[in-house]
Amino acid sequence: MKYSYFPGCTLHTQTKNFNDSIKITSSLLDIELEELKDWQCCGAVYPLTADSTMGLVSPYRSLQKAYEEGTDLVTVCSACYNVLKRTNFAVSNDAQIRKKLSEYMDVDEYAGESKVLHLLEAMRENKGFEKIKEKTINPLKDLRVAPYYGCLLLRPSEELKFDNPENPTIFEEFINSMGAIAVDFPNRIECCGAYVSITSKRKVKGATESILKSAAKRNADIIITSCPLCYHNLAKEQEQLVQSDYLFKPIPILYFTQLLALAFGIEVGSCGFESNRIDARPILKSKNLISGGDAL
Amino acid sequence: MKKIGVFVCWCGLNISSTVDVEKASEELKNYPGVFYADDYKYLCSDPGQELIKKTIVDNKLEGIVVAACSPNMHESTFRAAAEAAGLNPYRVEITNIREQASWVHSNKEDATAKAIQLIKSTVEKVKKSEDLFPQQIPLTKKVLVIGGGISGMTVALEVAEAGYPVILVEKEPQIGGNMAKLSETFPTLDCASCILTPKTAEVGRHSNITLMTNSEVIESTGYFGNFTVKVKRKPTFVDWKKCIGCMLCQEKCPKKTNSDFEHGMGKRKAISVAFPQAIPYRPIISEKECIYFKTGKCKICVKVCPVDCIEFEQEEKIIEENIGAIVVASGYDLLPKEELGEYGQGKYADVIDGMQFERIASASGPTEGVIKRPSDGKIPKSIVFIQCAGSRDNQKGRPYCSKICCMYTAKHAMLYKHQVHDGEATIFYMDIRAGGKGYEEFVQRAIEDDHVLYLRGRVARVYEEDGRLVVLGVDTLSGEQVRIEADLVVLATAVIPSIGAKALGQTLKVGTDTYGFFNEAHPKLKPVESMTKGVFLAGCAQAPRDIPETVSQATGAAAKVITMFSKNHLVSDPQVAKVNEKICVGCLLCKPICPYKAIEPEIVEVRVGCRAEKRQVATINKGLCQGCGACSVACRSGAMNLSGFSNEQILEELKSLCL
Amino acid sequence: MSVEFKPNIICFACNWCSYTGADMAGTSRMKYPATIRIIRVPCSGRVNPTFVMKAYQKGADGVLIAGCHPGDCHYNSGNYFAKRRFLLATRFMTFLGIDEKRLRMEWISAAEGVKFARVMREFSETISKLGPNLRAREEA
Amino acid sequence: MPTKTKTKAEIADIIKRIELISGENIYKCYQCGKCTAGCVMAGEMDISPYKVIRMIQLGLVEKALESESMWLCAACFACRERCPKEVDLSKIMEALRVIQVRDGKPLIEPEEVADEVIEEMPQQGIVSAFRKYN
Repeated sequence: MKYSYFPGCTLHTQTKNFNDSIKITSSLLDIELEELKDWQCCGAVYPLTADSTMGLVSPYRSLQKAYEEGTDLVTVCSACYNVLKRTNFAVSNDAQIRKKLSEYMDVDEYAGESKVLHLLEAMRENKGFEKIKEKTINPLKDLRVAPYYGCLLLRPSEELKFDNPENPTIFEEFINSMGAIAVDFPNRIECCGAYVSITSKRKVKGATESILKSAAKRNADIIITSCPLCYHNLAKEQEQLVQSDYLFKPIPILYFTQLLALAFGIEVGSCGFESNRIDARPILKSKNLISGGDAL
Repeated sequence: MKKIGVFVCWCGLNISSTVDVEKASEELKNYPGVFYADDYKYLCSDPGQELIKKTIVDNKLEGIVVAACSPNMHESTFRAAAEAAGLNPYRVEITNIREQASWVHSNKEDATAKAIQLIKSTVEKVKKSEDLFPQQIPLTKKVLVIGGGISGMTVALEVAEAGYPVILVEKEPQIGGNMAKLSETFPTLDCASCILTPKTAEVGRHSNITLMTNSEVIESTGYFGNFTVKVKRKPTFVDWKKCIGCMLCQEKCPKKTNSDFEHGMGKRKAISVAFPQAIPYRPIISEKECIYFKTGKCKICVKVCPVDCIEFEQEEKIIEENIGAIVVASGYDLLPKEELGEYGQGKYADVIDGMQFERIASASGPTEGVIKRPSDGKIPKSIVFIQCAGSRDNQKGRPYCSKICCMYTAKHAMLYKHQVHDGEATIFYMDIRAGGKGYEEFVQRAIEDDHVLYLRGRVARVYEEDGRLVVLGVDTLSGEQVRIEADLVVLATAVIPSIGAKALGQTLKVGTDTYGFFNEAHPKLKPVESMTKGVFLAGCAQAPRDIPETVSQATGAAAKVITMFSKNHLVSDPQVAKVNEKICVGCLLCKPICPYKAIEPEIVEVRVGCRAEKRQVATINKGLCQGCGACSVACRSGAMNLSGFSNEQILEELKSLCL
Repeated sequence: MSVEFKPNIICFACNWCSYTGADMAGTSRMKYPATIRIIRVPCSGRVNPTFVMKAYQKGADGVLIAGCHPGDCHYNSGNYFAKRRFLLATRFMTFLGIDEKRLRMEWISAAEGVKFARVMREFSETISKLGPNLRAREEA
Repeated sequence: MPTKTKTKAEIADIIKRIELISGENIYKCYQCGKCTAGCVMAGEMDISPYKVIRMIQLGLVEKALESESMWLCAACFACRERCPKEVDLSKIMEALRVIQVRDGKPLIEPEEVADEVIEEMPQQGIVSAFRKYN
């Protein structure tokens, strides 16, 4: 299945390892991602103002392009997903906004005909989890993986329809299909504090800490996410946490496709582990999922 | 032209001070069709009425107009007087020259002119009037009560005591409904079965009550006073007539399964009776669980039965009954926990609903009244009660208040505290709605004497951590976020109409609201009648309510039935719709418009030229029609009309007023 | 100089709410112009748009349809039918060239005597301003 | 400059502005507190989320605007997801931020953010923050 692919700003810069692992793994699942030409930043947050539609111009442009390409649009970053899907919802349900945007941009009216999919949704649509099971040559046996959904994938559920907002399962399905153990921890759907950390690191401490501790309590080896900002907040917080709480053992945060690459038996050097904030390789090695000689 | 008499009333000075009544009667004397006209001081007085009667008889009048006060005041008075004088009462029309002329206008000239014009137009209306006769409708004096809970039983007992036969249909194998599952009742804390059991027993033995449990109403035809219903009697696989209720079968049955009656809190056998005081005290085999039905082997019940009453080959039966009135008392269910994602969506064993708590608090329940939590049977040290779980919640599609939860939650907390003195009972509430005799005092007792902690606010999430439930809530009075670790969480889930209520409504042709509660005919004045004549409502089928209110309403519904049955036949108002079959084209556009479902198609034979032809036309059920006239407007061919307010009458009135 | 224009207004009032509301205006001795004549109907749903057109044809200058408030209809749904038919009649009037202000619909409950009188005054004023209706009238 | 207490008309005007920008009817809120119960940032806020709405309902808009609650809202939509009255509090918080920003009172200026933060933060985070705060 062919899709247009919207990487978003971060995957093209800071988190190239995420982007690379997506590219390697998706092709193995018959998900052909072709990067949208001339895509531009989605704006990172969905504009919540009813009196201004300026913030929708950029995501509308990308959606419109994907439609011109005749494909659905796949994205991975939770923020991009939230913005693009909500914009798509708005333009398919609100003729006025649609008209305003297309007139302003002088393009054909686009009414949400293309679908916006998260990579996980694209997998689900293409029997991806069964395929993962088939193609896993390095099952992640005994690896306890805590899926961190965060907020932007799940809410508002009425518009995103990604999964059950209180009791989601898609990440668990993904984890189980690689042979790993999905760790059910209650804080997987809570917010990490997001952009608030730019001004007051101290104030998001409570939010991030409770997520980490909740995962630690359930003996998670690894936390996976699809959001670079969650990744950042969760990783950064641990630097403090190990100092204040000597019992706390750091939990590596990985992008979910990195683990998939590992399960697919892709050379460890190409999984991008070296650029993770907290090195996952020791724990992976302890579970015999990577060999000692590799890159360590 | 008809001989019409016109009577103009002075109403003392009320009319005469602003309307020149003498001028009016004088002018009407010369109006075409008017044979007699006069004015009188007080027409509604006895001499006034005598004058009218005498004038009708003396002058052989064929219609009269009384120009006086509002027809809402004395229309029936004057119509009765006319009837006494041998004139059909529907030949009498009132002109309202008091409320619509003398009292609202101050210029005598204008008021008089208007009054005269109004009287003239009424004369025109009377010219087009017809003799109308109330119709007698036969009546079957037998009532069908649907639902064997406290409301259905109350209706059944009241009507049966009045001497009329009752058929009580209940879908469960036993009567008692939800009340039979309750532990104790607020605000008195008397045990529910103690007050219910005498009632169920009485229903069981009353000679005027035919009990049909394990049965459902599947069809209803006919109308007001003359319904025919079909009742499906599901198989019990036990011959209840032969059975002596020794329950050896239940004792020996090897198959255990979850009990619906216990709401998952307890077990039952594949052949069982729901609870020890059940009426009828007869077992039923659950086809789904019975080993014999699954494998063809076992039959232990057959072996132990001393009277040989097990019948595996029993089949469902359809019974047809003629009845005169129906009372819907189909009760309620609770919103499934599975619809509450934030409270665990049903995946935590120790997050239970109010009814489940009733079972574990009930002395006859699975724990014999010892409050133990379902997951491990431990006595909870901390219980959190969450009110408005799904109620008052637009997002969950239930914006209404479930009404009973405030009180039963206070009761739950109290029962718990009486058992576990050092236990913590916390209630999250939004408002405490304790309007009822002794209710507020009851809640205060829970707070003051039993130290139940009331937190004002909702709960955002419930999840499990280290074998305990974590409740994330807020106390808006202090403004604090609250995190409580609890051993048991009790959700006061929304009261919803019993499953199948909507379908029952369709079967009975009775409307339900958005949520599936039955619609009453009028929110204030007809709270126990449905929009379908002859069908009455009682209890939670109509809206959430507690036991005392249910009993009151059920008694009211019973009174309605008894009033209806106190006559030998029913009389219908003749001012109803009528069809001119000659011009009706049978399109039935009128049918969906009728709020009373009084219009049905009928095949009639009509003469077209010299031959007879069969044709579909609309026909009015005069027992159901209430005379609103909406159909007459929808009719394209003008075949539909309304007696008493016919097209011709209104048009004549109109023409006369437009001059 | 022509004589002062006295409009001729027909009001269809439902028996259960608006007619009783008119009674209420009466018992409270509220004043309104004598230009209004009420026709009692069981329900506003009984009012056939033909009646309305007939009124203009026969010389009425304005027509008012008064019924129970939404949700209060004695017959449950009659006032909703009335509302739809009213909208239809309005469109038809535009087609005929009759000013649509000559037809008005109001929800007046049995308790709203004050409202009844006010509506009568307002409507009478509206029609007085509009002058006599000459469109669709049968005879000049 | 000393702040003057606002007149009734000015307050009504701000409420109208909040409703216009957010597109939400603030009077729908019946103060159940479910938003706050599940808010991960509420503990840090000087005025709890449900109280922010209450302040607006009561016309204490100045207090609501002075509070730092809106700047701490991370727009995670948990409140909106669970609100029984379907009030989107995230939009009301946004309206308060937008009013401040449009009135020339942004929370941060680009030059105020430490280089180290800019270095570490993913681009997405920086863009988000500036969309919300400036």
